[in-house]
Amino acid sequence: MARAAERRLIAPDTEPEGRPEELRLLEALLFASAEPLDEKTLAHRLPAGVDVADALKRLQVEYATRGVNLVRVAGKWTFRTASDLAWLMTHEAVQPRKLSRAGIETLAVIAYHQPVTRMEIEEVRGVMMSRGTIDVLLETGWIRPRGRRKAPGRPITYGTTETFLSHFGLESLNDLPGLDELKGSGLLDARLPAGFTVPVPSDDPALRDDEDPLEPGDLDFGLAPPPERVEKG
Amino acid sequence: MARAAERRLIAPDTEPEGRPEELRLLEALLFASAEPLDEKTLAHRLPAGVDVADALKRLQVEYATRGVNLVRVAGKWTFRTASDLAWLMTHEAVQPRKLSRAGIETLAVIAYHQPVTRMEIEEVRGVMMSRGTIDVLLETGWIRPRGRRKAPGRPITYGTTETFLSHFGLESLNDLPGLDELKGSGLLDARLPAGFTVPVPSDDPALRDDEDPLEPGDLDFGLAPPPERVEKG
Amino acid sequence: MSDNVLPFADITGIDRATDEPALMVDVEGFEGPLDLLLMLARQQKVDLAKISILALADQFLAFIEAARKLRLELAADYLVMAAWLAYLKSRLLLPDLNAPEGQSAEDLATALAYRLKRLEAFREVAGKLLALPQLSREIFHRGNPEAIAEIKHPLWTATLYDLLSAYALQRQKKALGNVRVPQRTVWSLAEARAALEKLIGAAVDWTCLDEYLIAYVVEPAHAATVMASSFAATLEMVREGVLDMHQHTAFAPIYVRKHTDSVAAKSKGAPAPGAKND
Repeated sequence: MARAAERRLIAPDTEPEGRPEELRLLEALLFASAEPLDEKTLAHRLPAGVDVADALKRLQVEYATRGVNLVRVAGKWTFRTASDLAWLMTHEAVQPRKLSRAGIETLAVIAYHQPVTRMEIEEVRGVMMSRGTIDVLLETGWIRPRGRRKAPGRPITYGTTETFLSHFGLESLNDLPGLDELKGSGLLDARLPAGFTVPVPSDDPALRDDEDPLEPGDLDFGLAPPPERVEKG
Repeated sequence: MARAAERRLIAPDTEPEGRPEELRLLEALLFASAEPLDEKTLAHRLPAGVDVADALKRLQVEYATRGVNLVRVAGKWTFRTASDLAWLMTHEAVQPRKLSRAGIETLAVIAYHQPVTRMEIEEVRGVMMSRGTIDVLLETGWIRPRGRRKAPGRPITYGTTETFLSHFGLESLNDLPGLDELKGSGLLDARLPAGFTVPVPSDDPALRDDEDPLEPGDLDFGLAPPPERVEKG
Repeated sequence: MSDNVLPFADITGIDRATDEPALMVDVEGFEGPLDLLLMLARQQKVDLAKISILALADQFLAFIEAARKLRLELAADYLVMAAWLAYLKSRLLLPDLNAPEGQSAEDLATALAYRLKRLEAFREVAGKLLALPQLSREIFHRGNPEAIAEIKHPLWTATLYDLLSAYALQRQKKALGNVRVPQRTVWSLAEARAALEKLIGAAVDWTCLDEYLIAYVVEPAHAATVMASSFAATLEMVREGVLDMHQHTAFAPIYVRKHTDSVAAKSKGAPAPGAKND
């Protein structure tokens, strides 16, 4: 004990060979253990005669400036990443995600029918829209609320963005195939009833006659009320 | 980097404050992960301009005499308890699955002879092999089917995995014990007499000229490797 | 072939081709004929390179003969090896000048010696491999790894084809769906009930049910469903004693009112609970 203390006074790190074996043992035990260990357990595992408390303190000092520190949690000892390196312990990853079928269908309707309200989308699709669908599309950055329809309830109108064009490799919305092209490519059945039309879409940012500008609060949809919920008003 | 090298020359351990930050970062990352990390991953997580290979070598030297060593397995870096401390770690030790003699020998033939087919293994061992032997080895995650030999019957070729290297603490197949003697004696050559080229085992995921890729159904046998255990090949 | 004597062979590790008959002879723990040959060769106590293949063949054949005398069934590969060794022996002993082209008897003997050497070499490295410090047996990784928090940034993907086919499919489905059953607006019992409760709460006197309902019938098309649901809800409420109801004759308007004890006491016998009587 006295010897160890003395050694510490001289130079803790200059003589790695002179480093007491118990520090190696503690290091290994604490490193491999699945949970923090208390001094009693450590003492039990170490050769008799080792002053565990003293050795732990020395080890703690040794590791104090390192990227990993020896810390005491609820009376037990464990190695932990230095707290100033928390930033290093996060990993930001881009995760490709495929849009759901409802998402892609809604997006398609918005693209062709814009500016379009939620109710109009539902009418074209023939199904009610789940709350999250518009949220996800807003998150993609491919659609944006562009105004409010001058109609009862003043519903929000949606349109596509420039990001939309660049993601789908379109120079402009005019590049979206029309009725004849859709038929020609086989995407649309040739036996469609007369009077079936595909709108000529436009993402002209200028509001239409039946649109009002958005109000200040309309764009605050961070975590806040999803726009389509507002729409019900 | 020149500065860091210089610093190293002076005194690696006397100035803990002067210890380059990258060593702290590496320490933290490698300590935190139970899995070995490759240099590319580490470089990606560290500030630009850090010479990762050099820093790793310094860290390895620093930890060489400690209870926890920085080792390289399967070309990746990880901290592991010093091998001389096995006596201390009995509490952590898990009883590994006991391989049968057939299993051990088959593993050795696969390791030293890979890529190798079942028939070739049987040839070396002079005995027919039960399906169970391969299954047990697949279950350990140490071997994987890697392709099909371009030969009549298109037999599956087997090789070892990264898990194998990691489990036995090998940096690469070149570190297999006794490999040089085996090579030198010409016993790795299936043909007689020892050929001009000395065949060496290879776990390079790239298929050899005489290997075809596995087909989808090939991995569907019984106990066989869960897909995530099969390394990309 | 030798499973019952291998101390560490578990069931799945037993080396036996599945089409072989179950075990026949205790070949004393040998892993096949080559293993047996190797042991016999070892007994010659010479370098495997200098082994007398002839002597080895004799030993092996003697072993097989002994087993046969004991009427022990031998695994097929032992018998195949025995046959091969007998052939090799005859060729070694009686060099046939008219032997077929190809390998000489010496070549075959060398090949066998090579195989024995190779088997022995693999045995050796297998031992060395298993003697290496193994993870979680002698050396250990971090027992309590710290998770690296993954912050995922979704990158949405979809192709133009997805988009166009989704659009075309939807429009087409609607346009071609000539037998489209329009979605019916159906009042749930709970809805009707909630509406009624709200209204009845205000009316203590007898009121015509139709009057209540008409307020909810936005479109004439919905009248039937609203009527049905509300009537069912009314019956339910009467059963619970919340409501009283009353109808003079069949098809006459149905009157309801809030049920109170005082009212019930006064107008005893007027509308029987839960029935369209009177």
